Amino acid sequence: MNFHDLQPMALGVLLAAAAALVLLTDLFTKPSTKPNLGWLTFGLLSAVLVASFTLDLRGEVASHVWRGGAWPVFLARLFLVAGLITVLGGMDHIARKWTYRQGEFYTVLLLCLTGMVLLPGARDLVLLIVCFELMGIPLYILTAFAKTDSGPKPVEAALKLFLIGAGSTALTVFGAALLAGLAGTTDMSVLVSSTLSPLQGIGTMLLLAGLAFKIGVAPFHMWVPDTYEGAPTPVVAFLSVAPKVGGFATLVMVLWQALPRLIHVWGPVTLVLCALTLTVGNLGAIAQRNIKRLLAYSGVGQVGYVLLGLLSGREFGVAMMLFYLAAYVVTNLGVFLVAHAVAEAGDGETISSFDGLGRRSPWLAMSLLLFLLSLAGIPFVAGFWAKFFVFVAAWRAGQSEMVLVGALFATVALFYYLGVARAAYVNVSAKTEKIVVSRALAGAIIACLLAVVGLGAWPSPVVEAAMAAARSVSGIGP
Amino acid sequence: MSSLEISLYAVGSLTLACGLLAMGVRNLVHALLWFGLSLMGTAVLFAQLGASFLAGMQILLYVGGVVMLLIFGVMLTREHEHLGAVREVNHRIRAAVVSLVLFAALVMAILHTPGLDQAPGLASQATAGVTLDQLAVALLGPYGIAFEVLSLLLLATMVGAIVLARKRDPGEPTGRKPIGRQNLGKQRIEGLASPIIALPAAAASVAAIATVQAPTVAVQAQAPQTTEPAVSEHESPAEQPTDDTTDAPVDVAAAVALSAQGDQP
Amino acid sequence: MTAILLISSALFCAGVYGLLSQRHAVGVLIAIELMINAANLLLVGFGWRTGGAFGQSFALFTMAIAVAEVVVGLALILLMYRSRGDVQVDQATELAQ
Amino acid sequence: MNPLISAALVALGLPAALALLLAVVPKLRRTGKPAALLSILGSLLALSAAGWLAATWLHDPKQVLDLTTSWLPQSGKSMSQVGVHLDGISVSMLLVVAIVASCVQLFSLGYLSDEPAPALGRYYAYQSLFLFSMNLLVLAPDLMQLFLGWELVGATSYLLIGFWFTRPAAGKAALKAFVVTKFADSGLILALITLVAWTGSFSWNATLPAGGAEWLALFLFIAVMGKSAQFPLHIWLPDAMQGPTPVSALLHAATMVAAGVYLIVRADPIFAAAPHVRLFMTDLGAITALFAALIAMVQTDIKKVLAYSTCSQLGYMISGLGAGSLMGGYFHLTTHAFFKALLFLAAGAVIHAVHSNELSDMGGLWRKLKFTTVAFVIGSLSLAGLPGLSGFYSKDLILEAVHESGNPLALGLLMATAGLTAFYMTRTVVKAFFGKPSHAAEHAHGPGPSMTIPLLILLVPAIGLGWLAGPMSKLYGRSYAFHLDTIGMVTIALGLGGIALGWLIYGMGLLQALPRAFAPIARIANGSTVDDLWALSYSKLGMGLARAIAWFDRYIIDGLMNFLGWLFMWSGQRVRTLQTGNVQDYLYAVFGAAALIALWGGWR
Repeated sequence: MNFHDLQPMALGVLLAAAAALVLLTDLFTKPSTKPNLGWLTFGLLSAVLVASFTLDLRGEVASHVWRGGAWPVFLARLFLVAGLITVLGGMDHIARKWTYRQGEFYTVLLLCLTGMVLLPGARDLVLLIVCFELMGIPLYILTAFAKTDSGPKPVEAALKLFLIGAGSTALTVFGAALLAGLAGTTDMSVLVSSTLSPLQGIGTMLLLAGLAFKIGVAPFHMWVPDTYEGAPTPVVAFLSVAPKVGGFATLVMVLWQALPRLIHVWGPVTLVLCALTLTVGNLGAIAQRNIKRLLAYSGVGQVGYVLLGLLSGREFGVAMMLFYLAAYVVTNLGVFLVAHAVAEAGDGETISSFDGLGRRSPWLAMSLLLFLLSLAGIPFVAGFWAKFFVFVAAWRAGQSEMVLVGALFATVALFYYLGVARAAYVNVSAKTEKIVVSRALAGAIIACLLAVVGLGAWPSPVVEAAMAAARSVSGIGP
Repeated sequence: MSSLEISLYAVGSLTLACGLLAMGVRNLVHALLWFGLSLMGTAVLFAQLGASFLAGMQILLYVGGVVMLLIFGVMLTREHEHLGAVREVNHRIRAAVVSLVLFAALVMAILHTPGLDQAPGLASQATAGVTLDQLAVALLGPYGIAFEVLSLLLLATMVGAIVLARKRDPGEPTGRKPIGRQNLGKQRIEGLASPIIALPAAAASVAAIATVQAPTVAVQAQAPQTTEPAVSEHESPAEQPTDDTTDAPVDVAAAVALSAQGDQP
Repeated sequence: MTAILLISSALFCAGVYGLLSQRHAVGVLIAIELMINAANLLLVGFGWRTGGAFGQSFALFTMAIAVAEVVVGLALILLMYRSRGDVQVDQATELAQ
Repeated sequence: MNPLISAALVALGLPAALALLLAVVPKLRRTGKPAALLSILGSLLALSAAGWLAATWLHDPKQVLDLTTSWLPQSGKSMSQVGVHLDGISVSMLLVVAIVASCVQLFSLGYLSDEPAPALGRYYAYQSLFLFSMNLLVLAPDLMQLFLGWELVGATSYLLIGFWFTRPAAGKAALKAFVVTKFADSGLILALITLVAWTGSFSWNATLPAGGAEWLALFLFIAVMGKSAQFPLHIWLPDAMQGPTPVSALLHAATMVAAGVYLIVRADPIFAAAPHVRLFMTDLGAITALFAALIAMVQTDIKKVLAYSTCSQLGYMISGLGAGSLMGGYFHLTTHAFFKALLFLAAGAVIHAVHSNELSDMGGLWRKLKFTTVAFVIGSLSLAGLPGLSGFYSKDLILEAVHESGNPLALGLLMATAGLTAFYMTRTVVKAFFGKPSHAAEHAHGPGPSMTIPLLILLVPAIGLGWLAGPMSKLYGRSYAFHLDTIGMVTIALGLGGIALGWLIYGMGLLQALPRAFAPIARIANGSTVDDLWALSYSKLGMGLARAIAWFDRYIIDGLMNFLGWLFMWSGQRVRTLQTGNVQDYLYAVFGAAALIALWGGWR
C-alpha cells in the first residue's frame, strides 16, 4: 500500500492531517492568538472542500474495503458544508467561552468529520463500525465541551447522549457480529449470500436499532430533545445535521446494499418506525416552549420524511433522500444559528425570546422566517422540493398511504413553525434594541440563507448530483 | 455432546453467573469484582475456542485496564459509600421483562437456525486455531484501513478525555471560582486528572500491541506497506506523550494553586 | 456453536438487564461493557466455527472501541460528579419534557 | 419577440419589479403616497397591456402563444416549464384581474387615507406582489407554475388579512386562513406528486393511467375547496374579512378565491375525464351555494353578508363546472368578479362613511351617499340575477347546464339559492340604505373621487358584460347565444319574488305589510291566524333554520377544526410528558423497541 493507493479516500486523509495540524498548532499557540484556530480550521475545511472538486476520487482502496466515487463525494461535501458553517457560526462563541480549549475543540471536530467522510465509502463491516464510532465518540466529547461552566445541564445532555449512544453501539456490534459471523466474512457485499435464517433477521434488527439511535428515529429518539436543549447551540447545530446524514448514509449501505435480500424483515419495521417518527416528532413539537426542544422534535419529524425517501427504493428514493438531507443540512443549521444569535444577545432560548424580532432585527427575522418555511416545506424554498421529491419517490414506490400521512403531518407542522414565526412578527416585545450579530455568525447565516433560497429557486444541480450519487451506490452489491 | 461443548457450557454458565451477579448485587465494588470474574471467564472461553491471543488481550485490556479504571471511577466519585447501586423493584422487573423478551427472541432464532454446528471450517481449522501471524496479516491487510481509522478514534478519545477531565485549561487564568455543587470534594478530584490521562494510554495499548506485529507482517507479506500509513498510525503514540507532558504539569500547577485557594477561607 | 450463541445471548441480555436496572453511572458502564463482551464472544465463536481471522480481528476492534467508550464515559461521569455531586443516572433530570 | 408576448411580460413583470422595489427600498416604501401612486401606475400599465391583449384575442380567439423556459430538468428531459402561456382563457382572466386590481388600488388610496405613510407603502407593496402572483398563476403554462402563483397568492392573502396586525382578531384570522388553505393545498401538492409520478411532467395534457384522472381531479378539487371556500373548508373566508375592505374586494371576492375555479377551467382535460369527481362537484357546489346563502340571511355585518354571498356564488361556479359547462362556470367567474368587487367597494365606501361594519349602524344612507347607493343596488340586482344585468346571464347558463346534466337535486338547491340571494341582498340594501338612519349614518360623509371613480368603472361591466356573452364564449372556445327558456323564467320569478319578499319584510315591515297583502285570505281564514302562522313560520322556522345553520357553521364545522387543533395540542402534551428526563426511561424505550423488533426479525 502506498500513498497513491489511498487517493480515493484522500478527503479523509486530508481531514486527519488537518486535525493533526490544528492540534500541533494549538500546542505552539499563545492564548491571545488562539481565536485564529477557528479561521485555520475554516481554511483547512475549505481547502478540503476545494479538493473534493479537483481530485480524482474514484476507485477502490485495499481490495474492495473502501470504494470512492460519486456517492462518498456527495456525502463528503455535505459533511464539509455542515462543518464549515458550524465552524463559521460557532467561532465567536467558541473563542469567547472556551478560549483555552479551542484547539481541542477543532481537533475533535475535524476527527469527527474524518469519520463521517470515510463512512460512506466503507465496504467492510468492521471499517464501517469503526468509522461510525469515529463519528460518534467525538460527538459525545463536543456535546460535553461546555463542561461545568454553566451549570449541570450540558453534562447531563452529554451523559444522556453517551449512555444511549454506548448502549446503541452494543446493539450495533452484537447485530453486526451475528450477521458477519453467519456469513463468515465482514465484506458487506457478500453479507447475505448464504441461506436466510432467523438469526440474520435478529442481527439486522439489532443493527438497525443501533443505527436508528444516531438519526433519532422514534422511539430511539428519546435523547434528542434533552441533549439539544442542554448542549451548547453551535454543537447542537452540527449534531442535528451531520450525524443524521452519516446515519442515513450508513443505513443505505447496510439496508440497500448489504441486506437487500432481507427487505421483508426490515422493510415493514422501517415503515412502522417512519410513521411513528412522523407522529412523535410533529406532535411533540407542538407543546414546546423552548426553541431548541421544538427544533429537536421538528428534527425528529424531518427524519421521518428522510426515512420515507430511504424506504422508497433504490435509486430514485435514495437520490431524493440525499436531496432532502442536503436541504435539511442548510436549513436546520440556519435556524439553529439564528436561535444561537438570539440567545447570544442574552434573550434566552424560549420561543417568546423571538418576540418582536421582526422589528428589532428585520434581516434576522426574515432569515428565520425563510428557514422555518423551508422546514415546513412551503414553496419555494429548499424544504419544499425536498418534501416534494420524497413524496414523488414514495408515491412511485407505492407508498401512497405514507404520502398522505406525511402530507397530513406537514400541515400539523405548520402550527409550531408558524408559532415561532408569529412570535417574531406579530408578538410585541418590550425590548427594542437591535440584536448584534458577529460578522462570522452573520456570514454563516447568510450562507445558509443563500443555499436555502438558491435550492428553492434552482434545485436541479443538486438533484442531478444526488441522482448520480445514488446511481453509483446502487450499482454495487447484489 | 462433545467434551468441548460440555466444558464450554460449564465455563459459560460460570461466566454468566458472574455477569448476573455483577448486575444484581447492591454494592458497586462487589459488582465490579464479579464483573472482572465474568471477564476472566470470557477469557477462558476465548482460550477454549483457540483464540489464545485474544484471551491474553482480554485479561490485559479488560481485567487489567477497564476494571481498574472503573474501580478508580467508583473510588474517585466516592460513590462506593452509597450502596443502592440498583434501582427499585418495579424498575428491575421492567428491565427483566425487556431482557427476557430479547433473550426469548434470540433463543428462538438460535434454535430455528439450522446448521450452526456443522460448518465447513469447524473440523479442519478450528482445533488448530488462528495463528498470531494470520491475525497480524488480517489486521494490516484487509483491516488495515480500519486499523488506521481506529488510531484516529483513539486519538480523538484521548484528546477528548483529557480536555473533559482536566480541571483547568492550560493557560487559563486561575482567578475564576469553580462552578460546582460539591466544593468539599474538589481537592480529591484533582487527583483524577492524571488517571484520566492514563486511560488513553491503556486504550492506545491496543494500537501499540497490534503495531508490534507490523514489521512481521511487512516482511511476511512482502508488500510495500511502509510510507503512508505511518503518518496516522504513529500519530497516536507520538501525540500522547506530547499531550501528557504539556497538560499534566500545568494541571498539577493549577491543582496546587486551587487547593491553596480552597484552603484559605 | 449453539453453546456459544446461547451463552453470549444470555450474557448480552444480562447486560441489557443491568443497563436498565443500574442507577449508578459506573454500573451502567459495566452493563454496556458486558454487552460488548458478549458480542466479542460471539465473534470469536463464529471465527472458530468458520476458521478465518475475521472473528478475532473484529473482536479486537470491538475491544478497542469499548475501551474508548469507557474512557469518554468515565470523563463524563467525572464531569457529572463535579457538576452535581452525585453520579446517579436516575437523578439527573434537569432536562425533561 | 412577439409584441403580444412582450405585453404579457409587462403585465407580469412590472408589478413584480414594483413589489421588489418597494420591498428593498424602505425609504420609498415609507413615503406612503408616492409608493401608492407608483403601484397604481404599474397596475394601470398592466391593465392597458391586458386590455390590448384582450382586444387582440377578441379579434382572433383561437390564437395560442407560448414563451417558456424549462425548469427542473431531470434526467435529460424537462419536468416543468415556466413562462407565459397566452390563449383565450388566460387573456380574459388577465383582463379581469387587471381591471379589478386597478380599481381596488385606486379605491384604496381614498379608503386608507388615514393610515400612516409606512403602512400605506407596505399595503401597496403587497398589492403589487398580489398582482404579480395572480398574473403568474393566470399565465402559467403548466401546473407547477400555477402552483407557484397559487402559493404566492395565498401568502399575499395572509399578509393582507393580517395587515392590521395589531388587532388580535386580524392575526388570528390570517393564521386561520393560512392553515386552512394550506391544509387544502396539500391536495394540490398531492396532485403535483401524482402527476409527476405518473407522467414525469407537470403538463395537464399528459396521458394518465386508467383511473388516474379521477384521483388527480379529486386532489385538485380538494385544493379548490380550500381556495374557493367550498363547504366545509369555507370557514376561513368570513374571518378573512378582518383585512381592509378593498382587500376583501380584490382577493376574497373577485380574483383570488376564483383561482380555484380558474384551476378547474385550466385543468379541464383532467376534469373532463373524471365524471365522478364532477358529479361530486355539482352537488357540493349546490350545497355550498344554499348553505352559504342561508347563513348570509342572518348576518349583521355587511362584509360577512358579502363574504357568505361569495361562498354561495363560488358554489354556483363549481356546480356549473361540475355539470360540464366550462362556459357557465368561467363566465360566472368573470361577471361575479365585477359585480362583487363593485359591491365590496361600495360597502367599503359605506364603512368608510360610518366607521362600522354593522348593518345596525347604517340605515337611510341613500340621502347622504346617493351614488354609492346606486352602485350597491345595481350590484345587488346583478347578483340577484335581474334580467338585463350581467349576473343573470351567467347564472342562467349554470342553471341550464345543471338542468341538462340531469341532476334535479342540485338544480333545486341552486334555484332555491337564487331566490334566497335576492332576498338577503334586498334585506341588506334596505337595512343599509333605507329606513331610519342611525346616529352614525346621520353624520356620514360622502366618498372622494378616488373612491367613486372605481365604482363608476366597475358599474360598466357589472351592467353590460352579459351582452358580451357571445364574443366572450369564443375566447373560451365555446359558442353561445342567449335564449330564454323555462329555467330562466323560473329563476327570474324566484329572484323577483325574493326581492319582493325582502322588500315586504324589511322595507315595509312585516306586521303592517302582510295583513294588507294577505287580507282576503286572512278574512276567510278567521282573522289573524295566517298572519300569526306566517310570522311564526318565518321567525321560528325560516330564520330559525338559518340561525341553526349559522350556529352549525360556527360551532360544528369551525369547532371541528378547532377540535382537531386541540387534539394535536393534547397529544403533543402527552408526547411531552413521555419525556421524563430520566435517562433510564429512555434506555427502556430504546431497548424495549429493540427487543420488539428483534422478536419480529427472528419471527420473520
